[in-house]
Amino acid sequence: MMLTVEARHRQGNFALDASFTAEGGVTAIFGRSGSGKSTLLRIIGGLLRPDSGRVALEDRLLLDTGARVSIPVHRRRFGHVFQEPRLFPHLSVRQNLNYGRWFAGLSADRSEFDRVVDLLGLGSLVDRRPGRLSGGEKQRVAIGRALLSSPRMLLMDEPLSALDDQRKAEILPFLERLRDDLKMPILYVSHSVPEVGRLADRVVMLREGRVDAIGTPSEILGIASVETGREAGSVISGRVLRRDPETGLFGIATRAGEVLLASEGLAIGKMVRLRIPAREVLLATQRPEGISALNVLEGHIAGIVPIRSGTMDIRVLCGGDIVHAQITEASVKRLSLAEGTHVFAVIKTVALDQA
Amino acid sequence: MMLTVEARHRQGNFALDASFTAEGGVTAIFGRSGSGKSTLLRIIGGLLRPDSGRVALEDRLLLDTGARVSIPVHRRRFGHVFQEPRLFPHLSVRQNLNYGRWFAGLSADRSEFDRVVDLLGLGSLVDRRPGRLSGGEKQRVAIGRALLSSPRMLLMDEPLSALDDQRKAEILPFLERLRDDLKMPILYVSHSVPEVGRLADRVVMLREGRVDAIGTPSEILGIASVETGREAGSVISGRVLRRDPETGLFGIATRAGEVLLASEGLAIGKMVRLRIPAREVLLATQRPEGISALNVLEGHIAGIVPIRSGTMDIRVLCGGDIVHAQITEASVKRLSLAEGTHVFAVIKTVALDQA
Amino acid sequence: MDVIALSAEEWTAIRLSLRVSIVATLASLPFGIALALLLARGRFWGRSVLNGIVHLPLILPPVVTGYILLILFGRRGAIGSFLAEQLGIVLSFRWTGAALACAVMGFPLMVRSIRLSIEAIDAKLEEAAGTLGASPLFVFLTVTLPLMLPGVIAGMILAFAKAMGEFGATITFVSNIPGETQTLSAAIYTFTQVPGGDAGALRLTLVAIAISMLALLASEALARVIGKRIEGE
Amino acid sequence: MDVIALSAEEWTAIRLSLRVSIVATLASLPFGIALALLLARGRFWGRSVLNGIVHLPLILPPVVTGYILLILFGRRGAIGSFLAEQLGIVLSFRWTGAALACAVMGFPLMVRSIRLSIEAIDAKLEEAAGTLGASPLFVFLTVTLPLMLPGVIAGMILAFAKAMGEFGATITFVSNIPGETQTLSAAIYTFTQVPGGDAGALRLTLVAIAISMLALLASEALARVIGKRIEGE
Amino acid sequence: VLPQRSDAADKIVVFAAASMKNALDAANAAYLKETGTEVTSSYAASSALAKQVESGAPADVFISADLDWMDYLAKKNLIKADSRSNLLGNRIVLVAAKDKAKPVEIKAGFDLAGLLGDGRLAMGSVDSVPAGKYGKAALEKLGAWSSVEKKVAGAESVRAALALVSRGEAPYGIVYETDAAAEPGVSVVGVFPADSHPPIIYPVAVLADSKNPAASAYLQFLKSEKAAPFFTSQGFTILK
Ligand SMILES: Nc1ncnc2c1ncn2[C@@H]1O[C@H](COP(=O)(O)OP(=O)(O)OP(=O)(O)O)[C@@H](O)[C@H]1O
Ligand SMILES: Nc1ncnc2c1ncn2[C@@H]1O[C@H](COP(=O)(O)OP(=O)(O)OP(=O)(O)O)[C@@H](O)[C@H]1O
Ligand code: MOO
Ligand SMILES: [Mg+2]
Ligand SMILES: [Mg+2]
Repeated sequence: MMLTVEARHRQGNFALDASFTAEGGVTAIFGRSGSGKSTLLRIIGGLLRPDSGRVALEDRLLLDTGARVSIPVHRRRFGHVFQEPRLFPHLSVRQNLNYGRWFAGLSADRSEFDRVVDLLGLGSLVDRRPGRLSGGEKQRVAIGRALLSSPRMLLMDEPLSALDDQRKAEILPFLERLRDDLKMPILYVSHSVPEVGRLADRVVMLREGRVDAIGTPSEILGIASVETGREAGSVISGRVLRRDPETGLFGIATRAGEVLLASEGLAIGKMVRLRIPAREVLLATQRPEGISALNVLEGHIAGIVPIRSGTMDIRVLCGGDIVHAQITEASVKRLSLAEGTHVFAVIKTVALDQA
Repeated sequence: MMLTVEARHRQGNFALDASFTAEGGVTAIFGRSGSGKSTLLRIIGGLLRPDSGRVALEDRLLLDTGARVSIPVHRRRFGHVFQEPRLFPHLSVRQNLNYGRWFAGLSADRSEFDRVVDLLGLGSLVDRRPGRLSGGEKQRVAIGRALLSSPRMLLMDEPLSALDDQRKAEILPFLERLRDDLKMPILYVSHSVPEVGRLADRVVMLREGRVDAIGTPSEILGIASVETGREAGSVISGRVLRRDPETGLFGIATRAGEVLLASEGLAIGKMVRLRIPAREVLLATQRPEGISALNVLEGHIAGIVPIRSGTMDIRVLCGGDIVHAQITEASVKRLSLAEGTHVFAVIKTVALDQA
Repeated sequence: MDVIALSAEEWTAIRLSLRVSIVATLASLPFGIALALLLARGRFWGRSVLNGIVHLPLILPPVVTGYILLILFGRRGAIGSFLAEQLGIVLSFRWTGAALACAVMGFPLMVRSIRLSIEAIDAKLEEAAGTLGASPLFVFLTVTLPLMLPGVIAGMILAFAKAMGEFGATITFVSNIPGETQTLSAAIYTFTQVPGGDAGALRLTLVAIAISMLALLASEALARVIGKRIEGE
Repeated sequence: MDVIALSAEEWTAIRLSLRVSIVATLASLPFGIALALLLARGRFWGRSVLNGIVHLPLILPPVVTGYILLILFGRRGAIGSFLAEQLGIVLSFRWTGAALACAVMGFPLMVRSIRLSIEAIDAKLEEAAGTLGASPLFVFLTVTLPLMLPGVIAGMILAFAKAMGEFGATITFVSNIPGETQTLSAAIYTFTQVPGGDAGALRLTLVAIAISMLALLASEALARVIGKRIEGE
Repeated sequence: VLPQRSDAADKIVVFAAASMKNALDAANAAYLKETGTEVTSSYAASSALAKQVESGAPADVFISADLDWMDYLAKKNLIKADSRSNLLGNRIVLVAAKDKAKPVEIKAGFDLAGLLGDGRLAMGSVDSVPAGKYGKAALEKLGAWSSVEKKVAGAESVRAALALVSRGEAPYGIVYETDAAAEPGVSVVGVFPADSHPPIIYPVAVLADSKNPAASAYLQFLKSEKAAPFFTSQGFTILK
């Protein structure tokens, strides 16, 4: 499902002028506070009519200010998780969760409800009013409410920012399943590089209302830019090859060679994406021995870029994938690293995230 | 300044029963969504009168339900940053920021205002109303408002969760300065292990309304518990020894040996704390050569604990400090690691955070 | 307690007043909500004029309002004759006319209260409902309406109380016919106009107070229940 | 435009009405706010009774309210004699008495509006103000009061409009003395009581409408300005 | 029970000035007993009643508190001219609060202003209330008006004026004798000479639109000896 967005809008001193297309999967919207992320989501969701613009999902035109087309919000059926919970204060948690299901027609499938309640840990809260929930609990209800409205697409504005890591770790696989199984397009605003690296097929980087960069997570997040800060990294993909019966680790065949990954329930033959944080990659000029890191990828240095004083971003071309490594300038000098140097990228297995 | 807290309170099905003492500096309150963090802060701040309890700051009794003492909120003068911004909608950003200054007496120091506005990037927003701000902008105004009220203590409920990494990186040093220079006690609720590791002198872990654990960040966050997830790590402290004129790196003398750190503006002789994420520590049975990592600490394994299937937490006693490393079970076997094994902990310089 | 022994005629007036007040309140409610919405949310030319017209019954002496009603809705009035001929609805000198007069007199109070509540609603919640698939009508019924309930209740109680106390417009429009248009207030007024009527006036006044207090208490209880449900945020 | 040529007496009535209505509205405002706060936030025994008493002028026929005022605030009344002797404030047959009557009649409308606005305020904002060091009084002045402004304005406009239209209680309490207590409404009423007075009544009615419309427009504009300032959230 | 346009016969609808309630209620009760015909009375201000008749009120008989409003209807041919008659008369009197009552001789040039001092003279509103109009006429005739004009407190009704006197708000008041008689808080201190003001008359007539054959019989009853006591006991005078 192809989403096409073009929007120009002025509010106060702020001018939004953004256009991008996104094909299925998760598109992360990344950018500093005030860069226009929420505004863009509001336009796509039909809550804000831009001064001029065009929004289309697949062959369905949702907005065209030129042609005076504008499908109203409720007919777009985009599940919108707002930056603040926006729960209905007069309805119980259960009624809040069920609100969108009224309009979703036959999806009145109780098991779906139970599954979402379970996923979000809302079991003991369903009979409460929103006024009596904690901040994170509210946010979870808001996520559940959007998920249960059988949306055609999800617009999520920093949905997980108020949640603890464990809860995030439970919700993310669910979003991945939506992305993969239901092929539901998701626009995902986040400040968290690990989240984005894990979920996103594509990153749209906004800066002061304009699209600054657009590309795959590894392209965008690999650039150790001001925006991504220290969480820069690479994303490479590969196919699950085997599972070592003894260690339980999965071997993933990537273009850079085989990589071992600790994970649960990966199906042999499935495609997976791995996020490698650049700061966690060591470079060695000879194959290291007697070391705990299980993954050692061989390659050549394709580029060296200084990021901030004393720190360099090294692009290592391994097979056909680029692996970014952040190392100190001191190390670059000491090891005499230069473009073309033959190196080993050392990556701890535990450092690898399934993205 | 010693804060003593004892509180028992019941709201709905939830029962809080927490007590702890905290001496100066930053006390992080850590715990899953719904564990009672905000409730605890409300009690300390004087917004909620617990069923029974006692709160004292230094020798000043703020609340004692037994003795029927309860200093009202506005006389406690605890800057409270709430989980949601709670800005005054009828006042401009400037008026919101200045609100607390009215009561702070002579602190009507303009430079202070300018400094906070600058720090939080609010310069272009001061004449706007809160209704026209983005989510992150609101949160920043709320932080500024609390900072400018000349508080005796700060109670911060997930203050940075809506902010991008760069902004966080700008605000954190400011909070550190408050902690160090003004010796202002700060209670800091957060789900972010790096934030807590960096700021906190002490972590109070809440679980279902009870204090589950309390201790230094390295004690609490080193335990790779369910709550901290993958962000577990160690915190070690040392004194700034020297600055390498060539590489610009600082040498920090720790009990585990000298450690190199890339940082800016560290004063020689100053004490600093370093956070070492456990997942970023490699272990080697022989001193690695030709490798980019500049920090290699020698020690003995003091303990091995499985964390989750296939992953182990290894405690390495280096000098007198404990460094945690998370490695795969496979590596443990392959390198025949056991208690007492002589190992090298390999830590990339860029992986080190000043905490 | 002779004072409280009520004559059959007085009972009739009480029943009539209740009927008139309740009908006036309920019948004007949909219009009150519609107008409050229009005034709170509408952006159209003539909004101020409409607002002014709604307030007229408050501004004018009740007698004048009564005369205007008589001229418009009387048997020979422009609207009255149309209603009578086309719809068979006769208002003049009927209790229905009394209800109309009370409704008109209470209307500005009702509209203002409801409007105030609408203006206090956070439009973000309505947006959220829209994103969940609710059409504007549904959003109104499931979000706006429940959230404006405090104002609706306040408006209804004001209108009801006003209807119980109103007699100037009523007596001018539909006269003071026992059993048909003589409401409690009109009966009280009549008592005040004759020598020795004070005791009668006092007795009926106490009855009027008792009824309205009950209505007030009921409305407060209702508002509390709703408030408790919403509470917090 | 002969109809609109007003006599000197009529001008006097207009000026008086304005004075009475404005004074009634402003003088009752602090009490209205205090009572609205008490009713909205207070949890005390007798709250319902107090609420009932505030609503009484709405429930009772204005003539009855006028009599009650006469009994309480008249020269020999319990409160009236105290005011006259201790404070030198004489209300009977004075425009101040008319203002009192108008204030009393408009009071339930004012209190309800303000109360509704108070109940719509998010208490979390008041909490936040407290944490910044503001004492309860300061919180009230800087947060609560500004946020309840829409209700205060609505309440004032209702009270003002009511004061412009009120005459039953006024004439009963302070009579109909040209230049002292004969308000516009009373003058209109007088016209309606004489055969052929219709033209005069119409003329003054138009004046009353014009004044109130101006007040309404001003209040709407004010409310818009405030609304724009708050807007969003 | 709905009062149909009174061609539905047996029930008679009377529109009467509010001040007649006591007397008329008693008379109507007697009429019901005697004839079995029920009479429903609607009491309001004569002005309102007249306007209602004008707009088609379902009334059979109108009793006005003054001639003006009856004339108003007569001019518009809304009453049966031949049925019109003057039913009752009344007198206006000067009253004072009971404890302060001293007889006053009411004659040309009497010093009412002096009696009032800085007090007010309570009376029906001189423009709108009939008793007020009569009182003003009398004072003019007696030469007292110009000196008391500024002291007049015009009440909304005679009853309200009485209340002002009995409550001590005003030292003196001008009211109907009928009302003064029934108010224990006041004493009559003087009676205005009948020739000092236009005759106080309560005219009665059958309305032009009335199709109720019983209406004229009812009028006859009101004028009969049988009804007279109900009126005289309230202080009205019977006009022949
Ligand atoms: N007004 C209330 N009435 C009843 N229960 C409440 C109320 N407010 C909060 N709770 C419950 O109390 C518990 C603690 O809430 P609290 O807000 O302190 O959690 P928290 O640790 O701050 O969570 P979060 O990280 O989600 O903000 C939660 O289980 C919550 O559901
Ligand atoms: N109603 C408004 N009127 C004027 N300007 C506004 C309004 N709402 C937002 N803005 C401005 O528009 C810009 C974009 O806002 P937006 O909410 O889209 O930012 P954002 O990227 O979502 O930021 P955050 O991460 O802080 O939520 C900001 O500079 C903000 O100040
Ligand atoms: O691998 Mo490093 O960051 O140069 O020590
Ligand atoms: Mg946003
Ligand atoms: Mg919380």
